Amino acid sequence: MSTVPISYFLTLSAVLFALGVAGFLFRRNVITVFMSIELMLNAVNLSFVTFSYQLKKVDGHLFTFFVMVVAAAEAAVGLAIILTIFKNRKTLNIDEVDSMKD
Amino acid sequence: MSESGVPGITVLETGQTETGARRMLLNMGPQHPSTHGVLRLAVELDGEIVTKCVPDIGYLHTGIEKEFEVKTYQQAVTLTDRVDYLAPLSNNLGYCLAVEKLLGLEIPPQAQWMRVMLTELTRLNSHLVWLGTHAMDIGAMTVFLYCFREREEILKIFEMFSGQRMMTSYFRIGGLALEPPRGWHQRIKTFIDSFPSKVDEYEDLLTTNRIWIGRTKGVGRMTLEDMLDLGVTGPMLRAAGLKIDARRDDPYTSYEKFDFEIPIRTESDVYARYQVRVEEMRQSARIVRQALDGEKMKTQMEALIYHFKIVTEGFRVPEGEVYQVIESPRGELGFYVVSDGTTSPYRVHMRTPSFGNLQATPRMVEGTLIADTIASIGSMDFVLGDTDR
Amino acid sequence: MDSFIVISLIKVAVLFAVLLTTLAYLQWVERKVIAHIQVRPGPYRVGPHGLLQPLADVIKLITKEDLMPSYVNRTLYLAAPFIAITMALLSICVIPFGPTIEVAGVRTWMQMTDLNIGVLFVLAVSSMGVYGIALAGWASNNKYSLLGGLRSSAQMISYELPLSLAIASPLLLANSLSLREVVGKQAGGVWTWNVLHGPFPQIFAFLIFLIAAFAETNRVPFDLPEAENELVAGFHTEYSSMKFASFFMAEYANMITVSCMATVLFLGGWTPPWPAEYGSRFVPTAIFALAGLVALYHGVNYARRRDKYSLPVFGVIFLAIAALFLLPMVQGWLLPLFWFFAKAGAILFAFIWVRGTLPRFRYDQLMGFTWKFLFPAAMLNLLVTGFLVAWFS
Amino acid sequence: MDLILFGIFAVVAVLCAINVVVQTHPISSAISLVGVMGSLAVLYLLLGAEFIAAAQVIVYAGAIMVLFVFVIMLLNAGTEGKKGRSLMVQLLGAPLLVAFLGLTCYFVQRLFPQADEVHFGGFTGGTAKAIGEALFTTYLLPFEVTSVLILIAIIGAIVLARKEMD
Amino acid sequence: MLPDNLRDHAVAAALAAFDAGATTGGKFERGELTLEIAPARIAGVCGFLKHDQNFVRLSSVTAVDRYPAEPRFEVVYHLHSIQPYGRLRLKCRLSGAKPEIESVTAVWRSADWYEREVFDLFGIVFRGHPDLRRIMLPEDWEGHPLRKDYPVTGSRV
Repeated sequence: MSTVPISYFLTLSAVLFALGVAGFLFRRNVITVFMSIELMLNAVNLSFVTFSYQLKKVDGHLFTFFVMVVAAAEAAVGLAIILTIFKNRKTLNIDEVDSMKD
Repeated sequence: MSESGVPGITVLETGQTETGARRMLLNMGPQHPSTHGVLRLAVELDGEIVTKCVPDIGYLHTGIEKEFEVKTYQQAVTLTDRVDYLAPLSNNLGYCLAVEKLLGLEIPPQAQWMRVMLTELTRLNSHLVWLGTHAMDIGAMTVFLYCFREREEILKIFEMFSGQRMMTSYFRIGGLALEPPRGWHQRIKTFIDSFPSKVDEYEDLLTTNRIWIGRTKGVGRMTLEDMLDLGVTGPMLRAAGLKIDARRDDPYTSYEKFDFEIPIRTESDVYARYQVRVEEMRQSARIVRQALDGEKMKTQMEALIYHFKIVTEGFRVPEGEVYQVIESPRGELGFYVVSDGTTSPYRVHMRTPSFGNLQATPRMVEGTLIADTIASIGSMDFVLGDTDR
Repeated sequence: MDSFIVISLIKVAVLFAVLLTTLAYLQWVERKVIAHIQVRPGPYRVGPHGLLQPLADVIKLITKEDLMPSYVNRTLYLAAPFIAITMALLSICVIPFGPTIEVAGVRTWMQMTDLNIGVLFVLAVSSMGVYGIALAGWASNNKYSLLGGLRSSAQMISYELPLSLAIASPLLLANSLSLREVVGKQAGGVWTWNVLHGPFPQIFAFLIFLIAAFAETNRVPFDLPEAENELVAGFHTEYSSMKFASFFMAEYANMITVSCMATVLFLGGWTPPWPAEYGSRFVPTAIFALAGLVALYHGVNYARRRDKYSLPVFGVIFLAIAALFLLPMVQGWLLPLFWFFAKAGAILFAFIWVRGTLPRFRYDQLMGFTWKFLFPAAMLNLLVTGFLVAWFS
Repeated sequence: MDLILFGIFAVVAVLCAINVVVQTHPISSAISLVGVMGSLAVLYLLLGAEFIAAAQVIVYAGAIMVLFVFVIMLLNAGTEGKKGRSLMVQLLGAPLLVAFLGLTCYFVQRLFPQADEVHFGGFTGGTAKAIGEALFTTYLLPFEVTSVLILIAIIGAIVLARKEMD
Repeated sequence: MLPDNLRDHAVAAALAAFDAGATTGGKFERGELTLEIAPARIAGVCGFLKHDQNFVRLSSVTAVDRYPAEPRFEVVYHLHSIQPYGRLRLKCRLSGAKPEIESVTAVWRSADWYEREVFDLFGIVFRGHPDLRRIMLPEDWEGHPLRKDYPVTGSRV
C-alpha cells in the first residue's frame, strides 16, 4: 500500500503538457494540431485535480469541469472551421492555409 | 477528372466538382443483397444523395434469342421458362400464343381456361416474390417469409401439374403439355379460398405501418410522361394513373370472358406501386376462382391433348411474322416471332418488361437518397433473367 | 483484502460464464421467436429443438477462415472488434442482479461492484463503444463499411442524448447515481417502481429509454449501420470468423446491458411486483410448473417424431425447477434472480418481437425522429419530473 | 498498490501522448489521445475525483474525440506529407524540449517536496453531490455563462458547416 | 410507295399524306400492320407518328438478319398507341456492308437501350445515339452474336 507523491502527478502533467506543445509546434495537420491543444488542456486538468486533492477542496474539479465544457464548445466550432477550410482550400496543412483570402 | 472505370460516369477528383462537394463512387452490385440478381448500379454519391446512377446489365446474358434459332418450335418452349424465371408460365403463354397466331390455330376453350388460371397463379407467384423481397429491402423480414409460405403452395401446385416447380414448360403450342393431374381442382380451390386472408395478413403488417408509409410514400416519383417515354410498362404505369393492361386492351386466351378490375393509383410512388400490386393479387385470385367455377372446367379434359397430333407429326409454320403481346406480372411481354416456313423459328425477339422498366432507373433515383434507391428499384420488380435474356 | 480479491474473481468468473452463455442462447431464443412469428420451426436439427445450435455456430465461426483484406489499416482493423466486445461486456459489471446473499458464510452483493457513479460508468463505457464501430468502418477500407461506420457514429451520438435524459429522471427520483440504491428505492411492489411511481410516473421516460436503446444497439427499426440491403453488412462487411463474431456478440451484449439497465432504472430491479407475503414467491413455481405440464402434454401428443422424447424430458426439467423454487434455502437468492431475469427477458423479447414486425427507418427519418421528437420529449419529461420532485420534497 | 497503478497508467498516458505527436496519420493520433484520456480518467479516480473521471470519459473520450474521429473519417484525411524543416528546428527542437521538461520537473520537485502523498480514498469530496452543490451555489454564474457559450458554439458550428451560405 | 391495299388503314394513309416517299412498302397480315420505311426518313416518320398519330410508346426495337440476302438487315420498330389502342410495325431494310441508321432516341428516350442492344448483337450503328456502347456483352467482345453468320456453338479461344 504505497502512496504516490503529489509531485509525480504534477510531473506527469508537465510531461503531457510539453508533449502537447511539441505536437502543436511540429505538426502541420490542422486536426493533429487541434488534438495537441486538447492534450495540453488535459495536462492542465490533471494539475487542477491534483491541487484539489492537496487542498482537499472541490474547486479544482469545478475548473476541470469548465475546461471540459469549453473544450467541447471549442471542438464543435474548431471542427466546423476545419471542415470549411478543407472545403475551400482542399488541404489540411496549416502551412498552406496562411493567407486571409483567395 | 479521371475515369472511374465505369463507362458513363466520370468521377471528378476530390473537390473538383462544380458545387464543391466531394463525390464518391459506389458500385452496387453485381453482388449486392438488394439488386436482386446481378444488376450493377454504378452510383455516384454526394453524401448519401445519389447524383448519378448508371445501370450496367448483361451479367446474366445467356443468348436465348440466338438459341431459339436452332431449336424446333416445340423445343423452344423450354427456353422461355428461363427468361423470367419468376413467371415462367407467362412466358410460355406469350410464346405459344405467338406461334399459334402464326399457325392460325385456335385451341380448345378448356385449355384456354386452364391457361388463364395457371397464368394468374403465376402472377400471384411473381407478385409474392416481389412483395417479399421488396419488404425485405425495407427491413420487414417477416413479410418475406409469409409471402414465401404462399409461394410454396403455388410451386407445389405447379409441380403437381408439370412435375417442375419453376421451369414448368407446361404450355405447349396447341394446348398444354400434359393432362391436368387428379385432384387439381380441390388443391387449387383450397389454396385460393385461403389466399385473400393471407393478403390481408401482409397488408396488416405494411399498409398502415407508419415506417412503411414513411419509407415508400412520395419515394421514387416519376411522371406518367416520363414513364411512357422511357418504356415503362405494367403495374408501374398503372400506379401512375394509366389504365393499361393487355388483358383488357387486346384480350388473348379468352380473358375477355373474365370479370376483373384493373387497379390504378395516381400517386406514382413506391407506395402506389405496392398498392396496385397487392390489389392485383386480389384480382388474380378472383380470376382463378372464376376459372375454377366456370362451366368449361367441369367438362372432360380430353380435348386438352389436342396438340398430340402436332407433336407427333411435327409442323411447319407458314412464313410470316407476328408480335404477340401479353400482360406479364411485370408489364408488357411481347414475342416477335419471324418464320421462314421451316420447323424452327427464324428469329425470336422478346420484348421483356424488365428491360424496359430498368431503363427508367436513373430517372427515378437520381437526386434521391441511397436508401430511397433501394426502395425505388425494389418497386420496379425487375428480374435480371428477364432483362438480360 | 484477500477475500475481496477472491470473491471478486469468483464473481467475474460466474458473471462471465453466465453472460457468454446467455449471449449464445439469446441468439438461439431470437431465432426461435422470430421463426415462430414467421410460422416456421427455426433451428431444429442440432440437438433437441436446436438447443445445441449456438455451440455449432461457435464452432463454425472459430473454424472459419479468418480473412484480412489487403489495404486495411492493420492495427485499427484488429483493434476495432476488440474494442467493441470489451466495451459491451464491461458495463455489465455494475449491474446489480440481486440483494445480499450469503454463500459459505460470506456475505456479498449479487453485483460485480457497486460504484457510486454506476450510471455514469455505464454511460461512459457505452459511449466508448462507438469507437469499435467507427474504426471498423474506417479501417476496413471499404465504402460500404465507411458509410456504415459514419452512419452508426452519428446515430449513436444522437441517440445517446435522449437516452441520458431518460436515465436522468429516475435518478432524480432516487437521488443517487448508484444503481443499487436506485433499486432499493423501488422496493415494495409494482406501484413503487419508477415506471409507475413518483410524483410523475416515468412511463414516458421508460418508453423513450427503450426507443433510444433500440437505436443504441443498432436493432430494427434502427439497424441502419448494418442495413444489409443498402450497405451489404455495414461496418462489419469485411470481417469474418471470430472478428465478425465479436461484433455479433457485442450487439447482443449491448442488448442485455440495456435490458438490465431498463430493469434496474424503471422496473424495480430484482424486487417482485407485489410483496412476497402475498404470494409472489409462488409465481415462479406456478410458471415453471405450467411450462412443465404444457411440455409434457405436447410430448404425449407429439407433432414431430423428435418431440416424443425431447419434450417429456423438458417437462420433467421444468417441474424440477418449479420444485426448486419451493425450497426455502434457495428462495432467498433464486427469487430475486428470477424476477430480475423475468423483467430483463421481457424487454429482450420486445427487442426480438419488434425485429419480427417492423421495417427499417430511412437515415434522415431516423435522425429527424431523435432530434425533432425524442430529444424534446425527453427534455420535457425531465423538466416536469424535476419540478415535481422539487415541489414534493 | 497505488504507486503501481499510478506507474502503469502514467506510462500508458505518456506513451500514448508521444504517439499522438509522432504518428503521421491523424486517426492514429486521435485513438492515442483517447488512450491518454482513458489513463487520465483512472488517475482522476486515484485522486478521488470520481465525477470528473466519469465526465472525462463521457465528454472527452466519448463525445469530443468521437467528433474528431468522425471529421477525420469524413474528410478521409490522409497521412501528413513529410516536409523539410529548417535545420535549427531539427537540431535544437528535441534538446530544447527536454531542457524545458527538466526545468519544469526541477521546479515541481522544489515546490512540492515529498511531504504530501496521494493514496486512494485520501480525498472523497469529488462526488457528484459535492460538485453539484458547488456548481449551483459558488459557481452559478460561470455555469450559466458556459451554457450560453455552448449555445453560441452550437449556432456557430451550424452556420460554419452549412453547405453553402445563402 | 404505299401499296394500294393499305390505303384504308388510317395510319398508313396519314403517313402517306405526311411524307409520300417515306413508305416503301407494307403489308397487313394476321391483324398486324407492317410498314416499310426508307431508312433515311425513319426519325422524321417516328416523330410524326408519335406526335400526330398518338403512338406515344415505343414497344421495342429489334432487327432481323436475312443473311445472305441483300439488303441484309431489317430493323424492326414496334409502336404502341394507347388511346385509341393500336399497334404498328415499322421496318427498315439496311445493307449488310455498312449497316447504319438514324437513331430515334430523340423521339422516344426508351429507344436508348433497345438500340444499344441491336448495336451490340447485330452491329447496326445508330447515328445520333447519345451513348452507343455494348449493353449485354463485355466491352471487348468480338463479333455480333445474333448475326446469322455467327456460330451458335463453339467457343472463342
